[in-house]
Amino acid sequence: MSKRYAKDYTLREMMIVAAARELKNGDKVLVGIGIPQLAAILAQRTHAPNLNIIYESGIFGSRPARLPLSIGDPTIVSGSAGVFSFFETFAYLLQRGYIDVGFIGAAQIDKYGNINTTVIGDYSKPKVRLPGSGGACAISSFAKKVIVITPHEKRRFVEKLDFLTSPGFLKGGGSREKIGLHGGGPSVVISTLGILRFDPKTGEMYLDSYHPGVTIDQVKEATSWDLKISPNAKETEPPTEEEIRILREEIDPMGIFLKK
Amino acid sequence: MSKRYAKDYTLREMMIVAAARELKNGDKVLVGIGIPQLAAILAQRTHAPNLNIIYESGIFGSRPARLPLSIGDPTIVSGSAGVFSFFETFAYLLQRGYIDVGFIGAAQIDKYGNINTTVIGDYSKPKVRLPGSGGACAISSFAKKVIVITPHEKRRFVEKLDFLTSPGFLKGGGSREKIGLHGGGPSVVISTLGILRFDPKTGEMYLDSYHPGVTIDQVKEATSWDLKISPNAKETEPPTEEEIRILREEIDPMGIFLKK
Amino acid sequence: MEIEDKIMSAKEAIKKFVSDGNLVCFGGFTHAIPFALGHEIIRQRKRNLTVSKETPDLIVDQLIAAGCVEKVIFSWAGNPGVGLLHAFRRAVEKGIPHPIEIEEYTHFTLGARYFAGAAGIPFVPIIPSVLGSDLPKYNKNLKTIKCPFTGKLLCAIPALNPDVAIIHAQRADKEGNVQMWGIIGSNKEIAMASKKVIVSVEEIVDSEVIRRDPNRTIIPAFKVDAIIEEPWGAHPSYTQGYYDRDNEFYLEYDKLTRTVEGMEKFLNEWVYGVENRKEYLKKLGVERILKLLPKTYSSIPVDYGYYG
Amino acid sequence: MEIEDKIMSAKEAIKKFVSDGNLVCFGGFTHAIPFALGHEIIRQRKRNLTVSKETPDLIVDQLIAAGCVEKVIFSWAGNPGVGLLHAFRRAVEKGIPHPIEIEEYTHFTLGARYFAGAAGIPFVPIIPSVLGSDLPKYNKNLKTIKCPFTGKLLCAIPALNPDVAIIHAQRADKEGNVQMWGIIGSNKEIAMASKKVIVSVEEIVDSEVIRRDPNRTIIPAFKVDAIIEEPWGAHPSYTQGYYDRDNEFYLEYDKLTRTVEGMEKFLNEWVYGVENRKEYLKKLGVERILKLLPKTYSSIPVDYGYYG
Repeated sequence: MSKRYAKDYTLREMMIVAAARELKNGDKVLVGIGIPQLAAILAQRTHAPNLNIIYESGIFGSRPARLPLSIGDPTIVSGSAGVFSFFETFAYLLQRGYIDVGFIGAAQIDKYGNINTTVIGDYSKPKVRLPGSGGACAISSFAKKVIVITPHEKRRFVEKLDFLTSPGFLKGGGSREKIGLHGGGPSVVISTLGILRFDPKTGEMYLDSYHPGVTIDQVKEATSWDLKISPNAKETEPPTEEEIRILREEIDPMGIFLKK
Repeated sequence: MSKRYAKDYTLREMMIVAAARELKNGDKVLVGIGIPQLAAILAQRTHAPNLNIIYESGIFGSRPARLPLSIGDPTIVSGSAGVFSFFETFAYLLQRGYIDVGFIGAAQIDKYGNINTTVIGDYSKPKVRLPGSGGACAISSFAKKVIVITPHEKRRFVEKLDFLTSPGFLKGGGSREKIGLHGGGPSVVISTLGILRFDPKTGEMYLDSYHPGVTIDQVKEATSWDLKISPNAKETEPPTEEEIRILREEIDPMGIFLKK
Repeated sequence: MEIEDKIMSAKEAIKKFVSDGNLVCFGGFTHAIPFALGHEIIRQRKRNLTVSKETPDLIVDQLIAAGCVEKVIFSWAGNPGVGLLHAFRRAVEKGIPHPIEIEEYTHFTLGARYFAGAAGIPFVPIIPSVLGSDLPKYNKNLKTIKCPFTGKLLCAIPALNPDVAIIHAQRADKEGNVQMWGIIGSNKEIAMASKKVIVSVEEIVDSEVIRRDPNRTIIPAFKVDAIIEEPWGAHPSYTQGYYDRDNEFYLEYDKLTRTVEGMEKFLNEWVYGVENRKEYLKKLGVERILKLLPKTYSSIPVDYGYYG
Repeated sequence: MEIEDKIMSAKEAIKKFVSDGNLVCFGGFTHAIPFALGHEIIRQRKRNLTVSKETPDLIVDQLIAAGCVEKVIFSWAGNPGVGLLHAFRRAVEKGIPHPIEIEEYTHFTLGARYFAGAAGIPFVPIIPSVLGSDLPKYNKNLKTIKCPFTGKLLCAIPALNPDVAIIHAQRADKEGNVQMWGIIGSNKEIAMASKKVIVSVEEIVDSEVIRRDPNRTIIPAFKVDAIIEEPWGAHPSYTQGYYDRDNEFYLEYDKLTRTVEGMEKFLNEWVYGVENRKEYLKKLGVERILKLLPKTYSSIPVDYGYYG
């Protein structure tokens, strides 16, 4: 059966589908609300039926009766397989190395995949004070693989972060390993323009694919530094009709997140 | 109402009653099986109705339906107020400093209340291999007050321990505080011959009272070092009729521990 | 000594156990945030508090707006699932109503402070997650240490031992044994770490209910100083099995409190304008309350056995 | 990938996951000691094992007598409520059946090793309780460290990460989510610390039973490699709510195993002489089994709420 690609889909749906495809069956995935959660559920309903979804609030094996509105939504608890305490979640799951994939967002990201979600401007006299790390720093440090979801804008893809909240490859070239972080670091950035990955040697980000309708030049223009482009850079594989159907009809029929 | 002392009682009962009198209402007491448990229950039923009995296995607020045979007896769980894990019991209760009184036994004890329950003879080639510390070392280190229950024999009350399992006042003169133990150390030794306490300055043990029918000389003879005697040393206050009645009729009617 | 009476009103408990200048630690993680107790702190106009909470949520935002707070210890200061905390931002960015000090952590490192506090150790080492970040530049409590076994660099996190822990849970008995289910967060650790512990519960239940299921107890009676029976004490957050999160409330709050005036209006209406939680609930109204009630989904009893 | 089938017999599980020379950690603290799994290790004549258990109890005593053990990691080696462990003593005092190495801790320090192993940190510091004792002379894993905040002396305890954890509990679903009540001991920590996890349970229950009470889960399915439905798998210790501790058995064992011959007799009768736990129970007999059954004393259901 050849794949039938969807013709009608949103950028948000493209990003969800791309994220879902990064997840492998059996993975233990720490998800947040929004795109990560939708991607994980989509993966479960397509190629990864035994994906383990774990919420930062310590819940594993959730079977939510509705689409959860926060990582602490009561619907993720009722009918779940178990609950860890806050400290256990970070120590016994993340630090111990049991999380295969973690998702994080970014207010700013640099070429080594380091991320700022703390502050725009000076830390002591901020222009915009953002929420801060929450679980992101631990996820970036300890998950075997980190997926970054972010809008692609010049003010976000910056030469220098205003504040480093969550470590990517730090200054590249093994500087991450040097401080002793056992997690694999950022594996992929799914932006509103394309999919970016990291050179395993230098730790530097490169464009792997651009979303349908986007040009390489557009991506370069939306990035503050001179972004490397893979010699094999191609168009991102679009969502299939089936993926879009599952998303719209099964996962988010009310359009709570899809229409955001 | 004047106290009516019992005429017919065993040495074991004398020791239980003496231990019970060391417990104050509201104390959180970590008990083991045997004399400590009987003493704690007796205290609850006489002068300390709100004594908190805690078992080393993590159980608090027990209301055992029968006399427990071990610190892990299922009867201490059913109907109790709560259960801590093993690590929580030692970290969140003992190390955190919430235990007011702990009980320990002794195969050997020295004049500073240091205790051996590990080995008789050389550690590497033991004559008799005993169980070891278990919870005793943590109890001795962290409980605000430690009550030692032991037979009084020359081979037990020794000049030098074969092995120091649980710290008393170490070498005396503040050497216990020096290593940073916040527990109060041994408060009293209830032996088969008398009640011994510790000089608050030197940390050395002295005889405070001798059980009815025992002489000071007997106690001195059963102690390897030159035991100090309180100038006010007197006969131990015997059990009252009521205490003996509660012990025999209410607490251990089958004589499981009383007749041992 | 009689069993001391730990059952009291929120008003009595806050009056008795929270003093100006205290380090007050709030429990709850999205679930069971102690709003009723927090509002009482605002009404009693406590001042110069240091407030600790991984996710300050709307309650700490309100405490800041009301001028109760000198310093916030936190790890994620957002409106969960909604956006930012406007009073927190105004205080940090513009010093409104007055400048506040912040002491910032990651979830893991603040959780580690609570853990070390509960365990009675002065610090706990962690794999140096946070050392790759810029946080240690601004937070001197994130130190480095060498592992005496592996020689590896670790991050050392000091214990936190608050003056008062403020917690909401499903139920307790009158002795003060507290039981909870659903997301537990750091409630056990902050209770064990703190000097005083105030707990509001949906229900005070018969001792027998607690004692038929001791493994559900998260805080032993001896660590609890005040028990407040405060149904819906966690609204607009939720109590698992009792009511749902009032998401509309969170969204309305977000809109309303973008201005100082809106924030004032909120406080006057929902905090100063009501005497206690009962009046708050009257104001909330029957319709809204009914909408938040979940259907039943109960656990199946387990047998502990009678060993007599 | 299909859901891998984790349900197997004790024989299969031990064959598949326990190898000669492994570091095997036994769960259970007086409660829920995994005797059935331990006996299977003896029957399969595993050799050169390092066995870790706070209280070795009769099961490690038997493993030693059967010649499976090279080294014991422990903190209290007695027959609980009865006396001493004779095979353990013979091995340590006289090298019978062969000399064994011992690595000795206090309860707290061994529990701390499990905790650090579960938490994924190389060590955990504790207030220097054990530094006042003679243990550090013989156990080089008890090191000292200075607190980077207070400057105070602390004791550093290294993590323990066993090859295999052997655990008994009340129930699990077929995915491997394990639930337990009563005394939990270190079961959660050793499961999270170990590379492989084998769990025997009184009952494999429907997933719905587990999921109606997620807070009772102590080990998540992803950490469990084998689930064995083994009713009475903890006899002569007990499983809360299922059967009582067989105190007579502990007393008889104490008498019988004072001699090497008695110990041989015991092993031949109760371990080698039976094929599996079912046969062991037949040998135990109906009368003894009935005597150990407790009356019912059940928890009251709690409501998690249906949030649809």
